[in-house]
Amino acid sequence: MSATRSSASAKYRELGLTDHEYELIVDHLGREPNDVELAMLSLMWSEHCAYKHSKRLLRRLPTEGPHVLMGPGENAGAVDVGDGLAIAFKVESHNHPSAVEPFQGAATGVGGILRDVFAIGARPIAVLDSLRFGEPEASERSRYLLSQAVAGIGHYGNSIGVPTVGGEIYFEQSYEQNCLVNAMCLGLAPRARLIRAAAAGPGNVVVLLGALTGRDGIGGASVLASAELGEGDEAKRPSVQIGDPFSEKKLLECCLELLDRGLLTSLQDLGAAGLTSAVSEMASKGEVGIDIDLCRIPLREPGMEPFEIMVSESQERMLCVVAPECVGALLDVCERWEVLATPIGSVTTGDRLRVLQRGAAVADLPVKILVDDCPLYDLEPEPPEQPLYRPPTAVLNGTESAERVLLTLLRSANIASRRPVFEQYDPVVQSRTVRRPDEADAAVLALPGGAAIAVSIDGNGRRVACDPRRGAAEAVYECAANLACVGAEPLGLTNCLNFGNPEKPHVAWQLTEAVTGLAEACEQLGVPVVGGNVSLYNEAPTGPIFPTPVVGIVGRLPDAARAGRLAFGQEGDAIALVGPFDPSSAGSELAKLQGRAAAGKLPPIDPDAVAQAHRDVRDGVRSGALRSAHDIAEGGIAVALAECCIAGSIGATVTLPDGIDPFAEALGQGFIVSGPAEALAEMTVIGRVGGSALTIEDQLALAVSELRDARELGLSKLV
Amino acid sequence: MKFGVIRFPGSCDEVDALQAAARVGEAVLLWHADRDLQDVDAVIVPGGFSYGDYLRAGAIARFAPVMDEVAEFAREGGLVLGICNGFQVLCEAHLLPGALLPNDSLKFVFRQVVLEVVNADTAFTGACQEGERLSIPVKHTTGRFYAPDDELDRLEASGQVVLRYAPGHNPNGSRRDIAGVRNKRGNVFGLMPHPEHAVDLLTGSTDGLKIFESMRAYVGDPVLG
Amino acid sequence: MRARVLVRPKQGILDPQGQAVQRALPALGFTGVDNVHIGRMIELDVEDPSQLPEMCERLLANPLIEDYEIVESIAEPAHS
Amino acid sequence: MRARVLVRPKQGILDPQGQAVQRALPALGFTGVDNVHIGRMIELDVEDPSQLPEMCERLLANPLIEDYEIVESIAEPAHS
Ligand SMILES: Nc1ncnc2c1ncn2[C@@H]1O[C@H](COP(=O)(O)OP(=O)(O)O)[C@@H](O)[C@H]1O
Ligand SMILES: [Mg+2]
Repeated sequence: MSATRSSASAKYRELGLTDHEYELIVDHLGREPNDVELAMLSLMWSEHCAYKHSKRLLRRLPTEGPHVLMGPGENAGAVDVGDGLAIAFKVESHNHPSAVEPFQGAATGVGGILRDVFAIGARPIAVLDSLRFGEPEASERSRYLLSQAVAGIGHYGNSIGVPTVGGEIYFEQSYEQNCLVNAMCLGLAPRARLIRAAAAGPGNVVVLLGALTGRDGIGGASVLASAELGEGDEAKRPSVQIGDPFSEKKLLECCLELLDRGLLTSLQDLGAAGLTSAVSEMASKGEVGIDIDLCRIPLREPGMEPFEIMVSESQERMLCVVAPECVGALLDVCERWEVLATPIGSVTTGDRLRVLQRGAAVADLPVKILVDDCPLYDLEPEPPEQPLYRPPTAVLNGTESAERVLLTLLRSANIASRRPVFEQYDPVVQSRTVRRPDEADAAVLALPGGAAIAVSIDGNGRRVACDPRRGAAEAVYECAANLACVGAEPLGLTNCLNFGNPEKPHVAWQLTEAVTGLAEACEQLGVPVVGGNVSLYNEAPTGPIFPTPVVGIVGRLPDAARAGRLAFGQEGDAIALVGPFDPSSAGSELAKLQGRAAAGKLPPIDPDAVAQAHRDVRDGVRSGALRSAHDIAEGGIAVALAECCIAGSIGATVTLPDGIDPFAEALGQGFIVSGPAEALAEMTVIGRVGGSALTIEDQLALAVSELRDARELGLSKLV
Repeated sequence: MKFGVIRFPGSCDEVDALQAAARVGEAVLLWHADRDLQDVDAVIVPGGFSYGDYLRAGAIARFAPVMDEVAEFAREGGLVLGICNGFQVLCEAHLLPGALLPNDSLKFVFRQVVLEVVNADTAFTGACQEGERLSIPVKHTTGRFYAPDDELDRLEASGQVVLRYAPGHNPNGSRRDIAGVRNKRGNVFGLMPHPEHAVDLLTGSTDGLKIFESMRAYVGDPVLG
Repeated sequence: MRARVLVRPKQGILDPQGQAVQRALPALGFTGVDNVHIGRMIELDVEDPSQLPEMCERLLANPLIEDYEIVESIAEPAHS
Repeated sequence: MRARVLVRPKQGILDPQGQAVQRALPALGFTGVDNVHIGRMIELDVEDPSQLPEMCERLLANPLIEDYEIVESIAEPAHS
């Protein structure tokens, strides 16, 4: 390495670039990058933006489908839901910011995913959240993270008028040091309003919309600050991003009006890597160049350096491309919505991203080097010899009665009622919500014209830790099963891959196996992947998090009025068990409560039989033959039955088929349904609805009120 | 019957209110910066987080230009309904008595609550029976109704307490379980629960529709109430 | 001139925020704390301080539920 | 002793509340107001004031995003 290069080495290494990557940059550029360029490149070549360790793997996921309008590569995916309407959706992680400042981290996570959705022209109509924390009883920190993250999600979603309609929470030791905060958003748009991020038309104007640019989330790049930060330089330190849902609400309404008036050529949110990422993505997709004039960018703080402006992650900002003749009309709309709009540059012929300051270029890079040239790495997977995760503390010793076990399961943090959480979210704003949390396995949102969409988000890390391939597949099947329970057919899937350090062979193995499992399950159910997100390096000195692929599926049902419920509804109804349900204790909640480590193969899955069961339940709900449908998940058949009883405030008496352990698990493969006896004639009837107690013959009998008390108690003290 | 629903920056439930009102009459949106009430027969100040609820819920919105017209409209006896954030705005504007404080739980709460109609002889509850129970959702962080005791006595004595949370349903620590109050004259009414979110069985209950029907009946026949 | 306005809940009005803090302190090992109340602080540069009382009455505080206190000419703007 | 803690958003950290109030004021006829920031005020009786700094760090303020200022021995409890 040349002398100059080694002098630069300190910097680029601190910025996370390897020597090899820096060599590549210098070779492509034919010179050393200056500091502004280095800041931009280091972020664009980060795992977060470049998917260095996951991109190749992601190619295994099926992305084609009859309903797909937009697939991976856009800010959000989109599927056709008929009547000229599209549903856009995506899930994204905000794990690290939430670990630093849970309230603001979770809030800005919601703000970010909302922007991804309205960036393609869809009005956000629903949010779901997927959360992971350490054991809440054991850890005060976990309780703090939980209550703050939940408050932050509610704060942003409630304030901006988008209902939070669902989600999931698990507590496991492995998340103690690395909590997960994933947020999913759905948007509704007339197909004609969908817009892509590709910039076009040399001479067109690039306009920055929304908040002032401050030193928010500058993170690692701050090592480039020209002056050493000393006392009193507080302001120069990278700062925590604060969510401002009020500003985003105005920005959202403004952008949708701009699109309705046909004023925009393209639109892009500002997320990770701020302007740098937004501008280079737009230029790259449109195969054009862009000039940015730094001096025009409205700043929140004095004395910001060029690199700070280019990588600032200040929230509530969007970037759009507008034809010159439309700029006047655009500024009028923005003024009406009190949204700051500033022309900051223009689309150019050629292929360069140039950042100008008083005429001089402070950065001048080929767009390609920012977006395409980052090297992709192959993983070196190796299954671990010995278990990666230490066993949890036992709270049951295996000698307890089935009654005691069921009550303990219902009270346990992973199974107890989520009411203390979802009561902090507004699930009804926008007047579309047909099924709220706890009413059904999936949220149901009415579409104009009588049909509806359903959505669920799922992913059980402990089961993936046991068996990454089947565990990931189970996440897809469970999510689809939740849709079947309301009568919905899956249209498209999004996912967020939360894993440890992919450079470690056993994490690489978890990741590879899990993506393979996801791909297989998607193929088998015929559900295309339309988007997602990857969050790696969720790892502490004590080890990686449970491998946690989180899956969100959007489906459609023809008649909103027939959306399914999980509650037993009618004295005397028959109860049937549907599906190839062959559970085992591996990775089950009971195994956890008994102190058993996350290990052991999960039961094999019979794809055709499972798909058939999903169809049967879906059809039964759609036809109205079934009065209730609920998939069997954590806690096995006993917990599923208890949940149906509690929701309906009515008892049931059942006899389990031979050999089925009431607490054994297999996710997404079995259902508890109820309805008039004649409607269930073809099914495996296992009992009847009625009375005020749940009785499982030869196992247990408990009053529904006692079951409810246990389930309600669980989280109430912890949130 | 023509309803006007105000849209402030940060309003969230204005379209819901518009659609609910449209079930019983004509309904239009009124822009916060306009001074034109478009000859509506009733004004709805909707729910949401006007101006982000920054400083104090409703404190900034009350100064929007349109609110001068609403105050004038109210002085002339026009019907004004404030829902949730709208209730907060009307209190801040002194068009309604009392104030709304942070929930005693200090948390946002969404809940389908049961309300009791305390006074069915009003422009807003004429379609209900006294003592009737309504199932309507609440969703707010700042819904604890407060007024000094002597004021509360006066409000109760003069029939200005229109709705109460049924026993065990008070979600926010409101004094004397008060969920909705009207002004002395009876033409301005505010409540924390969201009647516009209880107008269709598909998405919940239809009990909230009675509020809008009452208003239409009243405007159709002002002798009532 | 930089001024500061302090707004606190009126005496006798339940202050759950103050109570929550008071309840939390012992758990953290802080004893001998009592009578905790939480209010709002507004700091601003104002050309004509004589406007402050009216600003408080009309916007910054709600006199029905809050008392306010105006502290004129405090040090340096905390923010540039 | 009655003490007061003033908590304000750290310099450089976005203060949406302050922004919103500042934008609202001119409309109300209050001009010449600038640089508005909104924070919290905590008032409390404390036996051992030397505990205050740690109290602020751990509970009363969020040091990541807020600065605090301790004003010891203020007048009379504002509340009985
Ligand atoms: N696990 C995944 N499965 C499918 N697509 C993915 C996945 N992770 C990321 N993608 C796609 O890669 C693109 C870049 O992701 P991301 O950087 O999160 O987008 P943005 O910057 O708009 O948030 C997006 O189109 C996203 O949908
Ligand atoms: Mg994006």
